Amino acid sequence: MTVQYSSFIQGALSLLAGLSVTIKSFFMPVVTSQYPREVLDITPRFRGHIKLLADPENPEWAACLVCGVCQAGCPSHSIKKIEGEKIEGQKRKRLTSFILDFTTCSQCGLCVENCPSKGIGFSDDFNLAGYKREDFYFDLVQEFNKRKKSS
Amino acid sequence: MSDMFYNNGNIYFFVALFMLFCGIAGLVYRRTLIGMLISMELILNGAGLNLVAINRFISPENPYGAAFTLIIMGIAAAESSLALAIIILISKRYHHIESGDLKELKF
Amino acid sequence: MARFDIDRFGAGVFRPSPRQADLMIVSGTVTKKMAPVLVTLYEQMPSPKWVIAMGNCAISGGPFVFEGQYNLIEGVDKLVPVDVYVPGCPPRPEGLLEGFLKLEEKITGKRRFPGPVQRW
Amino acid sequence: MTVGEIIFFFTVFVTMIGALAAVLARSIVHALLGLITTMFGIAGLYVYLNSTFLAMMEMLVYVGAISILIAFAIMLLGSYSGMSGNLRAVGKLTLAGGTAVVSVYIFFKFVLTNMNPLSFAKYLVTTKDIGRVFTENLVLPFELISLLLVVAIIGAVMLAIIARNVK
Amino acid sequence: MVNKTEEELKAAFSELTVVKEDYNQKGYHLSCDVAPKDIAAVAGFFDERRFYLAVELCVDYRDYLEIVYIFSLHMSLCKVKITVKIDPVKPVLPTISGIFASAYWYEREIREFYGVLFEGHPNLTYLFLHDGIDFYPLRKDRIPVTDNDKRELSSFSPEQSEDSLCINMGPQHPSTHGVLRVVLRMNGEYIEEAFPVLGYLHRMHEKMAENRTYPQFLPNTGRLDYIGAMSFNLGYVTALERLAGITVPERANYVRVIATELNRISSHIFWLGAYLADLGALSPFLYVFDDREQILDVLEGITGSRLTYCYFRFGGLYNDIDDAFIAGTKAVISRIRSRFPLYEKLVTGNVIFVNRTRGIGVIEKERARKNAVSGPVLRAAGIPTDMRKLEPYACYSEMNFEIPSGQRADALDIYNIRLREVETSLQIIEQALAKIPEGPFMTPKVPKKLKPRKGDIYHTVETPRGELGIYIVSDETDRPYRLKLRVPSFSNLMVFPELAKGNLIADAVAILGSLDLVIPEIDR
Amino acid sequence: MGGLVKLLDTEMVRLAVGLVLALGFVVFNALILTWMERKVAGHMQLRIGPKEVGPFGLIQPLADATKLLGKEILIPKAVDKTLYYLAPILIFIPVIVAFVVIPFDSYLLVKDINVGIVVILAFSSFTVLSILLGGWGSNNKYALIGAIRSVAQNVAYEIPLLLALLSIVMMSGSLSLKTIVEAQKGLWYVFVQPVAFIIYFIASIAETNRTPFDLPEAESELVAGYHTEYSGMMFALFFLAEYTNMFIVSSIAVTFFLGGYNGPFFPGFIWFLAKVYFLVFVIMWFRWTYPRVRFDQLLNISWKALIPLAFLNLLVTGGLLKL
Repeated sequence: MTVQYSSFIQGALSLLAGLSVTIKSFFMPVVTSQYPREVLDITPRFRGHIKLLADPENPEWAACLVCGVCQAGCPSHSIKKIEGEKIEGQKRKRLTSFILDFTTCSQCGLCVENCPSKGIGFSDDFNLAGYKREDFYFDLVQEFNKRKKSS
Repeated sequence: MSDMFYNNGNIYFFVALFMLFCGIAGLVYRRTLIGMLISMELILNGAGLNLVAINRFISPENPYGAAFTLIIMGIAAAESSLALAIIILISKRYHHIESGDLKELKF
Repeated sequence: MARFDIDRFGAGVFRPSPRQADLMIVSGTVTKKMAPVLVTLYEQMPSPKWVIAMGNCAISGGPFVFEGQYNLIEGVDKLVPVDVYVPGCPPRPEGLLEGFLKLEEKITGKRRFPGPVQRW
Repeated sequence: MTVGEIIFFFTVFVTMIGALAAVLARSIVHALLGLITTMFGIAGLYVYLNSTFLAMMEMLVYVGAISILIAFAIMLLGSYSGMSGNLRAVGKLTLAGGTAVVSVYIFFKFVLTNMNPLSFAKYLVTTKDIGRVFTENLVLPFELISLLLVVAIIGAVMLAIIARNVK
Repeated sequence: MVNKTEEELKAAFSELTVVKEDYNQKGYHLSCDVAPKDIAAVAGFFDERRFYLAVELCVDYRDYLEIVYIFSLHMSLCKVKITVKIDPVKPVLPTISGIFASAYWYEREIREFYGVLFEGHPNLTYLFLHDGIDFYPLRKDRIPVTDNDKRELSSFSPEQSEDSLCINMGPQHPSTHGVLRVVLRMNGEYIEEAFPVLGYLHRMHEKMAENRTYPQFLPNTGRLDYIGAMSFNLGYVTALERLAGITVPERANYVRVIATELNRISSHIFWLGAYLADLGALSPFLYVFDDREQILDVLEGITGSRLTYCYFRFGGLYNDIDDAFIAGTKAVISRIRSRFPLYEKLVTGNVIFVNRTRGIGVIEKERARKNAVSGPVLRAAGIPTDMRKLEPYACYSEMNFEIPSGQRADALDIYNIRLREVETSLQIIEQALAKIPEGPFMTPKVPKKLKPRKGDIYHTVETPRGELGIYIVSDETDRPYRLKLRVPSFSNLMVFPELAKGNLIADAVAILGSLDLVIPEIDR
Repeated sequence: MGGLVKLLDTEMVRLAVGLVLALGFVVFNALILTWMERKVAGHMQLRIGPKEVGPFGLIQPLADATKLLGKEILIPKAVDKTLYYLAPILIFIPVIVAFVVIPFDSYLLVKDINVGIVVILAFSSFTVLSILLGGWGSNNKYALIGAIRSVAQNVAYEIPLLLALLSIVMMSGSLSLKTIVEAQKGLWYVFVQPVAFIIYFIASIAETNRTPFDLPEAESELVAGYHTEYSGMMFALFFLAEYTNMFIVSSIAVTFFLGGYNGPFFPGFIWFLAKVYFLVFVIMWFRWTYPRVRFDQLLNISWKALIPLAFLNLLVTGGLLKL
């Protein structure tokens, strides 16, 4: 007989030990969160897609200086278009268009770091999904205006 | 009751005969060893059926026919397992299992 | 997954063979070497069948697209029809769940849970 | 005709079709399928011959063991067990003709001439009866069968050992 | 050891000029330029002295192609760079794949990316690329692939015989965890030969590095190895800091160590779950995910991302840690410790698991060296080599920890080593937490446009899967001239065909799982 | 009314009614078991399992079944059509036959055949046959390997299974399931024959291809094993048969070892079902705990441990009975 009975019994005991683990967990409370019913808190440092921040001195405006540093520094050229207009009597340009192609973004945060005016922040949007690729070409200026209105 | 078709022994004999001929035909017709084995099984099955039928119609109180059919089953099991072992061996040796080309008996 | 349990929606049973699958989740970059395999896989699935492109890589090639690239398919939708896009690099699990709910909405025409709030 | 008779004729029919398929099918797996059909039919006939136990043994041994063994061997052999090497058309015709002539002769000579129903008795062959026969009158064949099986097992194992060394 | 090797090398090859290099700047001790005809002899020299071929790579300098071999020792610090200059128009070089098994794939890789023909190499077909490509991608100029080369290179297909059947495991097979394809030639249930086919996730990281500035390549590091992203990030960052001479504040170094070790734990226990799922047990997978989730939470709290952290920056960190992080880390430590008995009961003691893994995929020391395996796989073979100890980076030199090593070198040993490494990592984290100093987390004066000095560097770090080597050639611009990653999974996978031979298909799955492969890292 | 009773009393009609009921129960049972399996799996893995579809996710299996019905039946080009279609149908024969002879209660029994257990065992070989034909007919290498594995496994485990049951047959002196159950009015055979019970249980897990013996469909090695090429309804039939087989082996275990429908207070069939579902739960429990054994180990367990043990047990039983 090749099967040694002491090891046989040991093996059987180890199998029973395994069973005890799973049956214990069977009666333990679940650890999952029920996503659409309850939403976990997202860490404040969460790196979602980017959003425009308001200028602290002039909340009507985005803090963006239209300098293009973020566009140049973006590894995957996600920031498609930054345009501003010169307004009389102001020292700097006012942002008119800021288009982000989120589908190529790698959420690395280099644009936020590089921004000289601290005009870009991360949004908390963590559960995006859509039917079209174009759903994720964000016009950040529009969003900024919308947020401004709602607040 | 007695005129029911399934109490007519001839039908069973006929089926057994038919299987015997199918088996013989298959033994000649098939050239791969497995095909021949299948035909062999047909013959054995036919024999078993014949035995049971005769037993049932001639001396139903002693189930010798049934007993012999069981023995045939045992033989068939032994035979087919050995045959298959040999066939697998042949296939490894010759890379085919056609009966016509097996001329050497020695391995 | 330990925390997000898609089995609650009945989407948890893992079927390894494409013949028994309903939904293909493309969760990574699709290379030119992979493309014919992916298309075969899609064709092996019995209809009705759906595709979720999960992650920016699958949607558009993501951050790996650069000038002179020689090995990427820039988006799965160039190969097979995609039903739901879940962006992110990588998306959070909630994103994928949201993708499932979106897919359900697309199939049944109505939504069981309130949609996500755009937080910005 | 009663329902029982219809089923009976169906069984006979299935048995014969299966036997034909076992011989004539081109693919060896289909031939095996024919063999299984035949065995199924024969098991049915055993039921009509009042021996359920035998029918079940037929299923257990032939379908459960032998045909699965054959199928297993076919799959192990894979490409070798193909359909090559059957007879050519002339051979087939000769064979079919010969078989038909002989079988028709025997059928008319022995089977049809004796169409009268044989005596019918309502004996049910039980497992106990068979067991008694084996232990009282057929002890020697029974033991011989056991011996045969043992020898067959040893032989098969030996062949397997040889087969392992062939390469 | 360095001096001895230098003398012996000089004695053996009198015509060579052996240069002693500054290790701190270059990452290797000796360098030597060899004529193409001598390379086999030189490789033989290193083979005799128990070196392993860490990496073989090619750099295109336009005037000439330079093949670089890095030889290294397991137990002591001695690295030698051998270079061979060859003609870029008709690049031909004798192979050394007969001497070092690890050269076998590296040479195939160079062949398809640069067009260098290795004379005597048995199988120079596409490893990464697809058949339709018509230029050598990593050459600086666009060199078309000739029709003749295309024919030679076109995809490998194993010959089929009557007795055997070929099975394609992958590229979408459940047990390869990604898009690895392994062609198995089977005889019944036994494997006669295994041929891995890579490149189904080849994302051109090395080419991309040449097109991006140094900081722009940072996010890529997290995507190379999505399970142990921190280590890759750390490796790249420290390599560049070494090249550009940037000092890092103490605090940042400690945080780097803590974060990396946390990530290492998560990677190891993730492997544990995935491996058991390969073996057919699904519940441990979920238990492990529960643990891993805790670690991910802690890391997400400081980095803002669940997997692709991209947390380290040149000269420091992306942002500072907070008290929640420290509390969370402590909680993780006690939690993981408390889970060990559960794994013991469920897995380590389980007779089925032990019988599945014991004696499977034995990697002897010699085989490990020839194939240049690293990480837990190497340590299971009984060679306790760990880059954290051998050439400490960040602040590992200040930590006190043991390197576990195994004896039987089988899959069970690899499993045990990984579990013990989790314990080691826990100890390191505890020490680092106790010692962590206050101070800045970022060096103030890092130039925005980073332009390191001219030259090259070979820098190694220990990722959860083994030795990551980063070879950077800088030409004083803001982009690397050439960046080569010696990835651990790639060299660990090289040993697989040898291990799988003659085993059952179930064993092949067990072996493949025990190597802990991450496909994006292999395919790059 | 009298006519109806008379009609029901006819053998054929009784059989037909029984078959229809059995079919209904097969489907119902599979729905219950899939739901149960997912719930058990979920809770053992510290999660909930199906929840959102219907109360406690009870509608989930129904929804899945509807989905499977609606799926396109995709026939791969290279298959052998006869075998491909035949396999999922053949796999149902033993399932139906078994329901004819299993006594759910002293009166809930389609037909008490005096060789009942032999009937079940004889027809159970159709399972492996259909797996074999399906695997061969699919013309897929994974399916073929899965099929071959399945045969070797089933042949190896049929022997200890038979031997374990044989010791019970020796004790009760009958092959009829009802007689065996009636013989356990006082003492269940599991207390007399614990070794036989363990052997039977292990072998039956192997026969139903459940973890840790699920090699024919080991997803990490063979993708989906013998049913790799089956989709939609065809796959659902395999699936149904697998779950029903689980029920059948458990019910044989209950009939032979756990006293069948015997039990106080409640009607017999409730006891019977409770015992059966408990055993099914244990099988599931195994599945979500253990890794899969390797193929040679699997055969070794049978040939080197279970079969000698079963023989020994049989010998001891015979000797003790004679004493």
